[in-house]
Amino acid sequence: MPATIWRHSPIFRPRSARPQGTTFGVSAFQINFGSSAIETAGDAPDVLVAMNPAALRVNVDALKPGGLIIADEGEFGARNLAKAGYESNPLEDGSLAKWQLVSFNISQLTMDAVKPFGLGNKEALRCKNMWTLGLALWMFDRDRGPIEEWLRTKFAKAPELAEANIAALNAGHAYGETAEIGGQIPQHHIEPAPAEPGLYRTVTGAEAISLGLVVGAQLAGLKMFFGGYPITPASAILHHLSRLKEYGVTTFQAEDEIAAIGSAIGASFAGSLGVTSSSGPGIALKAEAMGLAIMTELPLVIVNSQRGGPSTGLPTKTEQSDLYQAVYGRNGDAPMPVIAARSPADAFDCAIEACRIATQYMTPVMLLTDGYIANAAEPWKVPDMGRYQPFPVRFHDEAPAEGQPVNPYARDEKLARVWIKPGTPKLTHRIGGIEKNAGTGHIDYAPANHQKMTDIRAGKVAGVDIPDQEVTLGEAGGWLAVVGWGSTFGPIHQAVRRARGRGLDVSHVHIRHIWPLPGNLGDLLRRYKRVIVPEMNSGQLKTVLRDQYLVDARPVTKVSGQPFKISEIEAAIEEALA
Amino acid sequence: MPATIWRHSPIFRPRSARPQGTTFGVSAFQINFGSSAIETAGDAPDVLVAMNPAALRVNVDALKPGGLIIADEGEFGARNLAKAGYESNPLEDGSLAKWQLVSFNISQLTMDAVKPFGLGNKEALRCKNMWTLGLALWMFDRDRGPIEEWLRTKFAKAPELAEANIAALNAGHAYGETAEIGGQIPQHHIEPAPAEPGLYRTVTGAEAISLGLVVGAQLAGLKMFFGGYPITPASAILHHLSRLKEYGVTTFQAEDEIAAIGSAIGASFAGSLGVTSSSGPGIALKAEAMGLAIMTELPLVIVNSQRGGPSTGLPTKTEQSDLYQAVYGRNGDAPMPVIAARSPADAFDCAIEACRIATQYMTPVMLLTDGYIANAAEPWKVPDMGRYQPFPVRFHDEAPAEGQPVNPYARDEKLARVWIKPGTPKLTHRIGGIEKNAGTGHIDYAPANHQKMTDIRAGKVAGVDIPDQEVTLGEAGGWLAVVGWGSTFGPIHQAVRRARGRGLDVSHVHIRHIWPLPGNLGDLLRRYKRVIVPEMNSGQLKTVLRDQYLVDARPVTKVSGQPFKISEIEAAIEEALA
Amino acid sequence: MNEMTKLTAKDFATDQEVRWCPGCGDYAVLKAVQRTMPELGVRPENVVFVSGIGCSSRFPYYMETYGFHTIHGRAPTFATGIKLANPELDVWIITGDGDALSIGGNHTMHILRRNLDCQILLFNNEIYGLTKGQYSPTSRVGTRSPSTPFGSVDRPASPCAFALGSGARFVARGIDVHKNLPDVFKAAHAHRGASFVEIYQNCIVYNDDVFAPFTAKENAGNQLWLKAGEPMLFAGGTKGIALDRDQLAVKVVEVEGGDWQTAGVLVHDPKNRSVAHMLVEMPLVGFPVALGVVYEDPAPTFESAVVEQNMQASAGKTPNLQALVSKGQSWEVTKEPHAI
Amino acid sequence: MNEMTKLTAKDFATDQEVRWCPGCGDYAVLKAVQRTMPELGVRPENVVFVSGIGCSSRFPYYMETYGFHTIHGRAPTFATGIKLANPELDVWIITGDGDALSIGGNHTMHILRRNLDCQILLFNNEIYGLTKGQYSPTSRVGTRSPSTPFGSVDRPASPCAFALGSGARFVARGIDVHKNLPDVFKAAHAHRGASFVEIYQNCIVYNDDVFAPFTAKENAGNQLWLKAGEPMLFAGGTKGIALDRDQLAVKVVEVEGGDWQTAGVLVHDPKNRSVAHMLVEMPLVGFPVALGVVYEDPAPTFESAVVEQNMQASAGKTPNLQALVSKGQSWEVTKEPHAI
Ligand SMILES: Cc1ncc(C[n+]2csc(CCOP(=O)(O)OP(=O)(O)O)c2C)c(N)n1
Ligand SMILES: Cc1ncc(C[n+]2csc(CCOP(=O)(O)OP(=O)(O)O)c2C)c(N)n1
Ligand code: SF4
Ligand code: SF4
Ligand SMILES: [Mg+2]
Ligand SMILES: [Mg+2]
Repeated sequence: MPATIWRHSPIFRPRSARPQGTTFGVSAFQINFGSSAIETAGDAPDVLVAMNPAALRVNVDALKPGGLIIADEGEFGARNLAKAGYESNPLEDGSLAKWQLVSFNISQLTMDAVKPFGLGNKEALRCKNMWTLGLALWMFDRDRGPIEEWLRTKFAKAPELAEANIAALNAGHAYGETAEIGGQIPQHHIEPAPAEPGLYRTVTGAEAISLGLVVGAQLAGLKMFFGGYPITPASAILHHLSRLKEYGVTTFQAEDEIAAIGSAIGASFAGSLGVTSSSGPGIALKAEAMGLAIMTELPLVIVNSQRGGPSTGLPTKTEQSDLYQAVYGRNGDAPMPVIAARSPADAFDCAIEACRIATQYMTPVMLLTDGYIANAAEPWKVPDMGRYQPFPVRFHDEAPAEGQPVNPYARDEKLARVWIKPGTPKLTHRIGGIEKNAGTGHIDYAPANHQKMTDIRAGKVAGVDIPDQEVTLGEAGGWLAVVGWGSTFGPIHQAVRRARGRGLDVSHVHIRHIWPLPGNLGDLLRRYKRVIVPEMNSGQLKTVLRDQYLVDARPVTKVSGQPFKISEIEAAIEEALA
Repeated sequence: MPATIWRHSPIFRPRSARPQGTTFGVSAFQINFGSSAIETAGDAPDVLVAMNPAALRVNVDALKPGGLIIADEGEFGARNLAKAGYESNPLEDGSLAKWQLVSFNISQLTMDAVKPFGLGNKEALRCKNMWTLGLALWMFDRDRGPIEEWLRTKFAKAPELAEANIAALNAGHAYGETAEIGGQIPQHHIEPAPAEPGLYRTVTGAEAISLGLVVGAQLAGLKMFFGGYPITPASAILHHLSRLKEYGVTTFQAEDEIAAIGSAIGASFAGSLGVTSSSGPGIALKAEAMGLAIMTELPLVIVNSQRGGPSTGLPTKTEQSDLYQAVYGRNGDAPMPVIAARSPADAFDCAIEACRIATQYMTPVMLLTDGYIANAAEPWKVPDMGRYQPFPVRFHDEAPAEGQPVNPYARDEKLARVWIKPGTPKLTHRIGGIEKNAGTGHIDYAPANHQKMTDIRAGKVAGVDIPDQEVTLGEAGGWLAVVGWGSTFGPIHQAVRRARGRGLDVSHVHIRHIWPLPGNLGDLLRRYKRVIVPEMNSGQLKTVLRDQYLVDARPVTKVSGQPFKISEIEAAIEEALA
Repeated sequence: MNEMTKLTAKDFATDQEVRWCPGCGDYAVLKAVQRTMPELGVRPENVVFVSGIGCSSRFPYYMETYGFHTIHGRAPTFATGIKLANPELDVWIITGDGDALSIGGNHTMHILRRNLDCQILLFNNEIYGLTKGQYSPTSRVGTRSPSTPFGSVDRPASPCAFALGSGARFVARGIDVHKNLPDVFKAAHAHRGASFVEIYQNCIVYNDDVFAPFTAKENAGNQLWLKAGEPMLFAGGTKGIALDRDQLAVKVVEVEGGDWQTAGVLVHDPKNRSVAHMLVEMPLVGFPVALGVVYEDPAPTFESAVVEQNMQASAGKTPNLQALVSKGQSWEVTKEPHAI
Repeated sequence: MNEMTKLTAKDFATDQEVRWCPGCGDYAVLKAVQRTMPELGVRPENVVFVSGIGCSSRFPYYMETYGFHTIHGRAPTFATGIKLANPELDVWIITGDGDALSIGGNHTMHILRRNLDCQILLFNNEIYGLTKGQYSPTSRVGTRSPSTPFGSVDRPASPCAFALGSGARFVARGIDVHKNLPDVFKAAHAHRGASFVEIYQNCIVYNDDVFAPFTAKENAGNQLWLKAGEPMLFAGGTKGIALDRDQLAVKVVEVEGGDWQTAGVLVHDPKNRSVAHMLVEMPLVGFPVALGVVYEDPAPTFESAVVEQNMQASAGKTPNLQALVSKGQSWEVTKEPHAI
């Protein structure tokens, strides 16, 4: 059976600038800044630094799909392009779509950084490598100290050169931090397992979500309205969607997150599929309006690209610590379906699923993704759109019988209320955030009505039709289940696979539907002697599982802004089995 | 052993307007609108409607402390006051402090309401009773239908009189709803048990919290800064505190809830005790800023006067459905202590406790109360301030040794960081919402540091010194524990008492500290065969208990905007024991 | 209600009990809006009333149109989504001084800046009615309220000055009980873009008669009703607004025998921004209150620009989901890869 | 740093690495502030820099004073709490066009309306720098950005017009790299109340040279530096701003041989609101950009009014906790009540 490959953050050993006699750690691969060639420990590389078109041309095919290209756009002028045999600029013509591309004018940025040191042009430009190294060190959370030391030693005789190089190093690092660059590098990488034959392309999570939302709206037969406000790492969805106007997509960059969700709910009221997206701090701001969407029972998709928290936290780092917020983070009893994507490719289907639930159940739905998924790229088998079932929305447009009230809170057997589009004659009605009468939707404070509506809201969400939980790898029972969700899929899967390879009785259960949970999940989990739940948070899904099923789900937590290493999960498995 | 008295919402049978042959239910007491006299089923009454000063004078002493006076201020002119023998206006001179007072110009409001019907002045004023009844029906959630019917029958010969009376009835009802009046009436009433000898006064929850906050700040040796934005039922705290300037209290009505908490955090940064307060929707808006207070580890008290939700919900009704939001409702791993008051009097001590924890642990603290507690009044034994231990704050003011950095994140043994007041020489430093270095507080994205800080933040809150859980009534073990929190204390206590009176093995465990939970709580709960958790929500504390202790705590829920009836808890006890 | 019937005010009234205090100015505004509707030639089903929270924000419940009673301060955001999703709808925003200028100031600013085609009716009673009488951002200095028992100390915002500063292209004022109110609404409706209307509304319970200095019968002379192309006269034509062209400030002048020209009374030009600034900033004392359409200077509307761009960007492109998901460089995998 | 030492710019610089892109205008502003500080006679420990989120909002980390890097758009709220808690502190707010005018517009409005004594430095680069270049509320129509690939369609906000409409009593403008910037800061600091300073700041990465039409060396003639009591001259004194007193609009006039009086050039009176409105609303094309102190007309400050009221309300009252908790009518319970 083909395996997935997992690779943790690389350690850089820039060849031309390699501190003699220093080792920073065991390197998964190296970047040689001298020639832009890449050596790896035998596998296709993850990152290519292209200091000019020629270097790109020579090396790019060795880069694995979804890998990262860092290009110095300052060197991609007409002459250099021609010299390298490019007819059009590959940084602009889309021919690098298979990979992730970040390009800056590294030459210029370096020149600016070293200006104070009064170097000649040529000497100044030599500092480019250090600028790029600085950026890379930022991306991979490495310390600049040893490099600085080494530069000081190397240029002991020309301290201004040392300082210029250090300035460039620092500038590159600062650039990454200030411009909130990061996460674009697949910090771990999962190949599709098994890679079925077919047409493949690369996709980032943000792109996959955008595509899934467009497809979801189309399957529902609706126009889509996206209200967003930029925030790392969620902005990419706004960017992608703003280019897809021909699919009936309207994007709106609002003045803040509250306006973003408000406009999306307004659009849903008007008959479009409202969508909004943000990350932790912005999602927090949307909580009040989510309550309104729950109360007025309007469809809405809320995408949360999680990042390190609390507060501003670590904007460029990945984390899964908004699950509490997703499931519990609103005033009042305010249930809402929650789905989590496990990878860039999976995000496509999750987005469609979110659209389906939102429109079929007249409810807001939260889709959880994270910084890693949003930015990482992976090969994706292009889906056959003919195989996706449409779920067309039928707006209610029948006028009530003479003298009968309009009942916007009339429901179908799934408990979804009718959706009436403004503009429809004889169905004028008013809705709002105050408790509503179960039929007319008028304000109704009556105790029995509030109880009834509370129960309906909870019942509707609890009754969402989601597939039963399958065992992702292993048996439906036994000694140990490792339960995961979201982007920890890769390391958990690999660790379980390895443990099973060593004959251990351990299975992997990956949960996509966080709320409601799959109907059979409790029974399934009770069939294991032990259950551990690795999460990149302090144990949030664990709370939901223990509450719902009273199973002794034990947390395995990591809150460092870094994904789990396979070895960490393996250690947890060993411990749980001990 | 003296008992507490519990009384559920009364049913009105206005004597002068009593529908012949109709019964609305068993009445705990009646209000006679004809004479303003009150008959009750043998006990002191809860409500007095004083249509004029004379009626007030004659009847007020029969009203129980904390009872509600509804007065027609239009009739409290100089002449009427003199006639009744009042030297100053009792509605204004504070002499009714023992009770709750709401007064409107009922005469005027009634006249306005019936104007369209062209009645004479005298006839119009006769509709006052109906106006007041309408208000009362609003307050107690009673249906106006039967009264309307009865009025139509009674005035069959003079339909304009019927309509005028109905208009007055509706106007009074509308007034209650529009002006968000409600909850002021003790919907259930708990006498101090046993009422120790001593000096007593009446106190509402809002008042008790205000006093507790003032005392708390004084015990900490700090000035208090209160940033608030009006919202029902939280506004009363802002109102109370705005009169207490001589206690070093600055109140600030901000432009919204975010500005309210922002200003409070700013004030804490500057060395005051920052306090903010709101209800569900406003608390939701504060979530992002709470994260900042957690990250910057500044003291802050957040009072949440819960009301019916979700969304705008039922602003004037009581509910306990913001517990999830309090414990879990923020992005990132963002732990925060949570305390819940059980009654108006208890709210005083809870507020002091919140101030203590906030200042001693450098953390935001949420204090949960609810619409009932905030508005209801109860007799309160005036505390002896000499018996409250001060917990003075010591600001850090020692300059670091030459060349050493300022370490605003240096900690004491409780893990509380130092608090440095701007204005202190040689300790200038910068803090913010991005992950901080464990010592200097500088921005620090390093994985190990983030893990460390996450652990510290969690550990600090988990380590807050709170008393062990006591059994409120009954034994530390046995068949059944009824676990409650907040304002359900009364009905649960009574129900358990009654059940024990019938020989049932059931105990009452009332939890004040919701997060962290008392250290011994898990062990205690495991000593019962069964645990039920009655809550005015869909089962939120239950989630925390099951997660933390894996005990099979069963929810007993009521989400109608109404408090539990004793009989409902009794039924749940019977069921759990069956 | 078929297409042919001429609608009346009644057709725009719901059967819901109106729940304001008797004597509240909101009633008069409601009646004025209901009376105006039939004259606008709109169908109830194409009209949406969107509000925030406050006494005034209950308004949509009483209009037999589509209605959305949203959350405090955010009505403009919902309105923006509604209008962008369906630009055919006739969108009215109902808001209060607290709703629009305290918690909602930012959204008010941005809807005006973007110039979304809608009518914004701001019920200014200089108080928080619903929450029982706290002072608001428009309350005058010294206002005693439950939250300011010793009087408020912060200087009030001027709704119309704020609207102008935010880029509004239509700014008007009215009075709850004044007969001109429907005319103001008609002008607001006729204007394409965001029409900002401040309505002085009496809160009989918490701020009674705060506008009496110009709304009381005996003070009606303090109302300056502006009409495009007409002189700025008030007090029955005995006074007018002229310009001190040196100080660049407006001043009150006496008008003798109707000869306003001699008195130098300004002729109202709603397009003149400078005068608009001065008119809305006139102090309460010594000056009349400018009413009617103070400023109007149309500009392209937001939703039309969005629609236009959506169309242009879509022009010539055929939506094709299969093509969409297949976009970018792709490659074929033909056989099962080697197992690792 | 003892009380006697004369401080220098260096004393206000931290040892933190400055993390802006090389060439970013933020560096120049930082230097200007650090250079200004010693001249203000303030002690570092009495100064607090408060910021929101954005590239510019990193500013506090580089100032050796107290600093609070808060959350996006809310800096004014924290500043308000800080200043009310300790009015002795010298509070500076650092914010960006997105921070102050997009998410934070409401707080910007209210701090100006209340007139809290502080300095607000708004770094306007007409773009969201930190989040990689999306257009902002001050971006011009047609701005292509990651979120507006076909160009933005919403009309930009004018920071200074917004400030005036919000009730600001001090409005000034500066340019990141211009030598006059410290003077603008000094004027802002000298003003008691909320001083609003818009700084044109070049974002070299996402919006390079957007201000070049008046900041580039060859275009310096488009800068109109205002000085109280001096004529509004620019382009080396060859042009001036005069008033079309009929249209009530400003116009550009040629000045021959320095005779500005004849040309009718206005003398700058920072107290004239009408002119201030016109100056900040001058279109980009055909007019210079008004710089320096555009408007200044002091009014009582919020924190001083609060302090004053707190004192008055406390006057003659002795805080006594026992009395406080005993307040209101009370009664004695002397014996254990009967048991029920
Ligand atoms: C988030 C939130 N904060 C606060 C409130 C409470 N609230 C409701 S309306 C209101 C102010 C109402 O004032 P205004 O907008 O002037 O309307 P009015 O009642 O005077 O018509 C407030 C503070 C709320 N409902 N939601
Ligand atoms: C609640 C929240 N929403 C969004 C963001 C993301 N964000 C950070 S800064 C910023 C805008 C920055 O623009 P500006 O204020 O103009 O500052 P600049 O970077 O240009 O200096 C945004 C959208 C955030 N940090 N928090
Ligand atoms: S409180 Fe005031 S604004 Fe509200 S309904 Fe009553 S009178 Fe009208
Ligand atoms: S992105 Fe722009 S504003 Fe931000 S640091 Fe770089 S140049 Fe400056
Ligand atoms: Mg109001
Ligand atoms: Mg900017």
